[in-house]
Amino acid sequence: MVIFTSVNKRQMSTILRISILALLFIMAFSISAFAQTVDESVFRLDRFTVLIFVLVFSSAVLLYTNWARKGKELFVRKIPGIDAVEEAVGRATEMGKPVLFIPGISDVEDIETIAGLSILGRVAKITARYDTPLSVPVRYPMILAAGQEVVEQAYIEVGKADAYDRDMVKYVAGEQFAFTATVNGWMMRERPAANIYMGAFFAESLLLAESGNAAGAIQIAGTARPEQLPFFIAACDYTLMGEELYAASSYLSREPLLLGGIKGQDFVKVIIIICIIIGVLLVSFNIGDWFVNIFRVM
Amino acid sequence: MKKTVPVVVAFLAGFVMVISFFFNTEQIMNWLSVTFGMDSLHGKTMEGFVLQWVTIVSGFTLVLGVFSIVRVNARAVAKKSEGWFYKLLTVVSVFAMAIPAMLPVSKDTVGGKIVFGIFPDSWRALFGTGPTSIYDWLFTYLDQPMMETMFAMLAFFIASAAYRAFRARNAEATLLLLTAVIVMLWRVPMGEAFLRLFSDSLPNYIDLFIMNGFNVAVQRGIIIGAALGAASMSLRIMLGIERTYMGKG
Amino acid sequence: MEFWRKIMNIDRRWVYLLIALSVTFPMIVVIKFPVEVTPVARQLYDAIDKLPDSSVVMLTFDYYPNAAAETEPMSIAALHHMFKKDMRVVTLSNIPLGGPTIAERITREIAAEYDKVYGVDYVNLGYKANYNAVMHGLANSIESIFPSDYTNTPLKDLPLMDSVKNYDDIGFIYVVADNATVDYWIQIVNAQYGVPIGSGVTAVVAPKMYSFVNSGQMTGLLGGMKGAAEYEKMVGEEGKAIRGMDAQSMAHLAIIFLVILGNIGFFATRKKEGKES
Amino acid sequence: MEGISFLEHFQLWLRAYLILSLFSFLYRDNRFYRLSEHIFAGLSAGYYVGLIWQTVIIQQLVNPMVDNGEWWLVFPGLLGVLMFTRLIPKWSWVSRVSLAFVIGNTAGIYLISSLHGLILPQMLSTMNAVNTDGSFSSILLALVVIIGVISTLVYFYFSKEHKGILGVTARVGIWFIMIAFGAHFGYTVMARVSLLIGRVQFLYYDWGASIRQIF
Repeated sequence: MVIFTSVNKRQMSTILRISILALLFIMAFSISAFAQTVDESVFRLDRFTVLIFVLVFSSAVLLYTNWARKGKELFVRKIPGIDAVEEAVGRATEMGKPVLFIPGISDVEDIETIAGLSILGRVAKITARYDTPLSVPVRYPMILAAGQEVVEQAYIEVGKADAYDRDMVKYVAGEQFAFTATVNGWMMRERPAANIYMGAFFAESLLLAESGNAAGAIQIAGTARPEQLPFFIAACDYTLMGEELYAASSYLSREPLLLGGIKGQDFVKVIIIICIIIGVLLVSFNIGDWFVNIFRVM
Repeated sequence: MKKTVPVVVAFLAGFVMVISFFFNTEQIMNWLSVTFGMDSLHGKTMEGFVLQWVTIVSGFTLVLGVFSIVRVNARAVAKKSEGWFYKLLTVVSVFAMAIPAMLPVSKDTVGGKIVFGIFPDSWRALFGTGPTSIYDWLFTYLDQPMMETMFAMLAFFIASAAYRAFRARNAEATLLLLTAVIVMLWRVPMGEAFLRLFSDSLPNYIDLFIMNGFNVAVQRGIIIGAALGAASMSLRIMLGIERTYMGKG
Repeated sequence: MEFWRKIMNIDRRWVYLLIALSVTFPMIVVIKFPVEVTPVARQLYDAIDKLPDSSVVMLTFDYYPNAAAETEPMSIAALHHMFKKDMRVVTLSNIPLGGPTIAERITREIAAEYDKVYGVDYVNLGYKANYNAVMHGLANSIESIFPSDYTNTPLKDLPLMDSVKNYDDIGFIYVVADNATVDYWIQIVNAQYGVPIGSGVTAVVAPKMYSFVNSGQMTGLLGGMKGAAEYEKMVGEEGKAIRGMDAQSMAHLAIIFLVILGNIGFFATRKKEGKES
Repeated sequence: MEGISFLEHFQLWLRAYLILSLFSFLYRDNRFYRLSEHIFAGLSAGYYVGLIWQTVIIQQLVNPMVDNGEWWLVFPGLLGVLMFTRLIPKWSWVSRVSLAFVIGNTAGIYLISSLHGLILPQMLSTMNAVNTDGSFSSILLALVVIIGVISTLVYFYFSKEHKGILGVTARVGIWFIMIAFGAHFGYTVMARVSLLIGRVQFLYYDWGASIRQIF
């Protein structure tokens, strides 16, 4: 069974049993419902392409993860922005100044925030190891809870549980610009040596990054929002763009198991590029309607 | 137990959303509403049902937020550390805004009976979050101007960032600064007139090739790449491979 | 060379000062650069202008106060245009904060200039949550979604609403927005109920909207403060947008000047350093 | 601006004070900024308490349970209460269940929405970009879009070093990215400057009227 590779056996069997039960339930239900209302299909046939795509994508990721688990070497090229994270924390340690980490300003319902929290876990391990002060202001209480959990675990794993203070992660303000005003003021007063912004950012991206620059910090940003990237690129020392944000936590962890995800993504990316080229060629010869329609799912 | 339960819960919470995408879940909900007498589920989708749960769970965490902001600031106030007075103001502001908003506006509820037993009935308009409430006034005349001002400050920062970053250090930086300057010119009447000196259709070409060509293409490339990253991250979370947030680093 | 080195590492506060001056100066000394009207803005103006007098137009205030600098002048210019033509105006908002209060303030101010009466010539419906339900619901019956107006007056007490029951009675929807609601107005109301829609949006949202104009789903578009200035020019009511255009031009010029200055400095000092080494 | 009432004067001056105190941060951090900043932070936290209380706890939890008898909402309520175990260190692991529920839910949504809502439609419109009207500029535009999308995607390819053809394509990709970012930066300047103009207009016209009337 390729799935659930990193989970231990007991967990695996629990998950398996539950998902099989769920599937059985749905199948049984589908059949019974189908018997009652023949005119309406329970499975949404119009979404068949998506199902195939999800399956292809999942198998690619899981296959590479499984290879990694079996000890196959997976090559991932150097990503300069991510390497800079460790340097930045090192610099803060030398200067004896704090590291500021902002996991975006979205709530947990935004996957970018979760990517930011994963990176926070790696960064917290480094600060724990070197006893560098860490400050993580957040805008949503749910991120407060998740952030505290992440940072505490990092400190415990490095064996520095005593050094953990739960006010490292703090809820500062509810509204976007109130949050920014507070963090900007803090930056000017405390002068952090390294500012790391990882997650979903909106108009405040440049407000934060310019103030951080004025405060003299080395700055690394990462977001998947194309509309904010130009501002981070202009004002920060390193910027992780789009996909690099999601790759960062796996890359920093250096766990082969997590790198499997990146390899799987790359595999699907090649398929996407090939499909685009085929589609473009077919359409330009006016014989591509059938092919293009496969991708029409809205 | 400590590790298995969260992994299983995360998987199920995600799996429900996947299932409800591929199936017409309204029928499942209708079946539930008939079988278990859960009348108000009739006609709802499963996504909507689960998302309501998520909203409710998130709503409770607000207590943690208030607890955190009060504790961090109260600590500083108790120690009389530098700037404690400002921190006290923060705590006062939280309650000044929150308490009137939470008071009931109607006398018919249990809470209403107690509150209007103490306060005169005419104060009703000040409570809650309506147009005449304290909450609304504080928002309109204190929060609002500050939000607008922080937003407007971007004009200064966009200028200083442009000044510092837009230097022709190499090919990439040169492309960045050239397009930025051209687009900036194109967006104002004076600049547009200037561009028309070169060619009357230059402004249209900028719109067509830069905004609809380069801009659209790159946005698309980044969106596709980032979506792949997001999907792969989601899969890792659902399968418990990525568990930073629940105690596995 | 020392001069250029200083220029390159100039304190950022001088940059701020330059921007502040370039924005305030044109307010005191009015220069008035000419504002050219773009075809998409003209299209919107013509669509309203061609409507018969006294027809009913729906004007939305789908924006937060944050963006009011760009969108409020659009709403004002639109109201001038409509009241001048004796049209009747129904306003509403899909935004809980800002939109409804701004609508209330502006419509009353401008209606007073044209001696228009609330309830007869214009009505402010206010805000209702869930744009999806609102946009579909209005097709059926306005009263089902908004039983009463913004100030809680029942619709049946407002004479204007006697003749305005649903989209069939509305000649044009003029959406002013700073966010995605424009998409929904087009996808739901234009696509499914066929009401013509034109819009005024912030500069950040505008590029995306061009495709709707091109495909004919949208009748006319105003983008940012410049779009607002164009509309003010066509209506002949000079407002904050036209007055702001000078400041806009000056600020852009100031930033371009800074970029050029920085690059001259960059090359001047680089040459020097190259020779030294 | 005839006859501004006392309350209106007060509101105008309050707004003007807040605007100027925040702008003063541009010169340097100072006690006026600090005062506004701390009030702002507290108010905005309180604002969300009021908002969540009314729209979530009352409207989505209490009312449906009391009025419609939706008893099953006890379960999310319970999951919410579990979050409070964070305040007791020994039991704080229990809150992971609620966290896992919310985070797992996000993951499920994004797995589908990324693949279905983003990738497939974006692929579709890229392929359809070649549907041109045959004019030179429209063919050129189609080329720009297709080369741009593919080279940007290649730039984000992590599995091989960027050398050879891959390296060249990735380099084209970064050029495209820089042009697009420059354009976006330049485009946004207008919106941001407009906002500043809005503030200055308020100070000059509205607050100015109040000043003229008083003095």
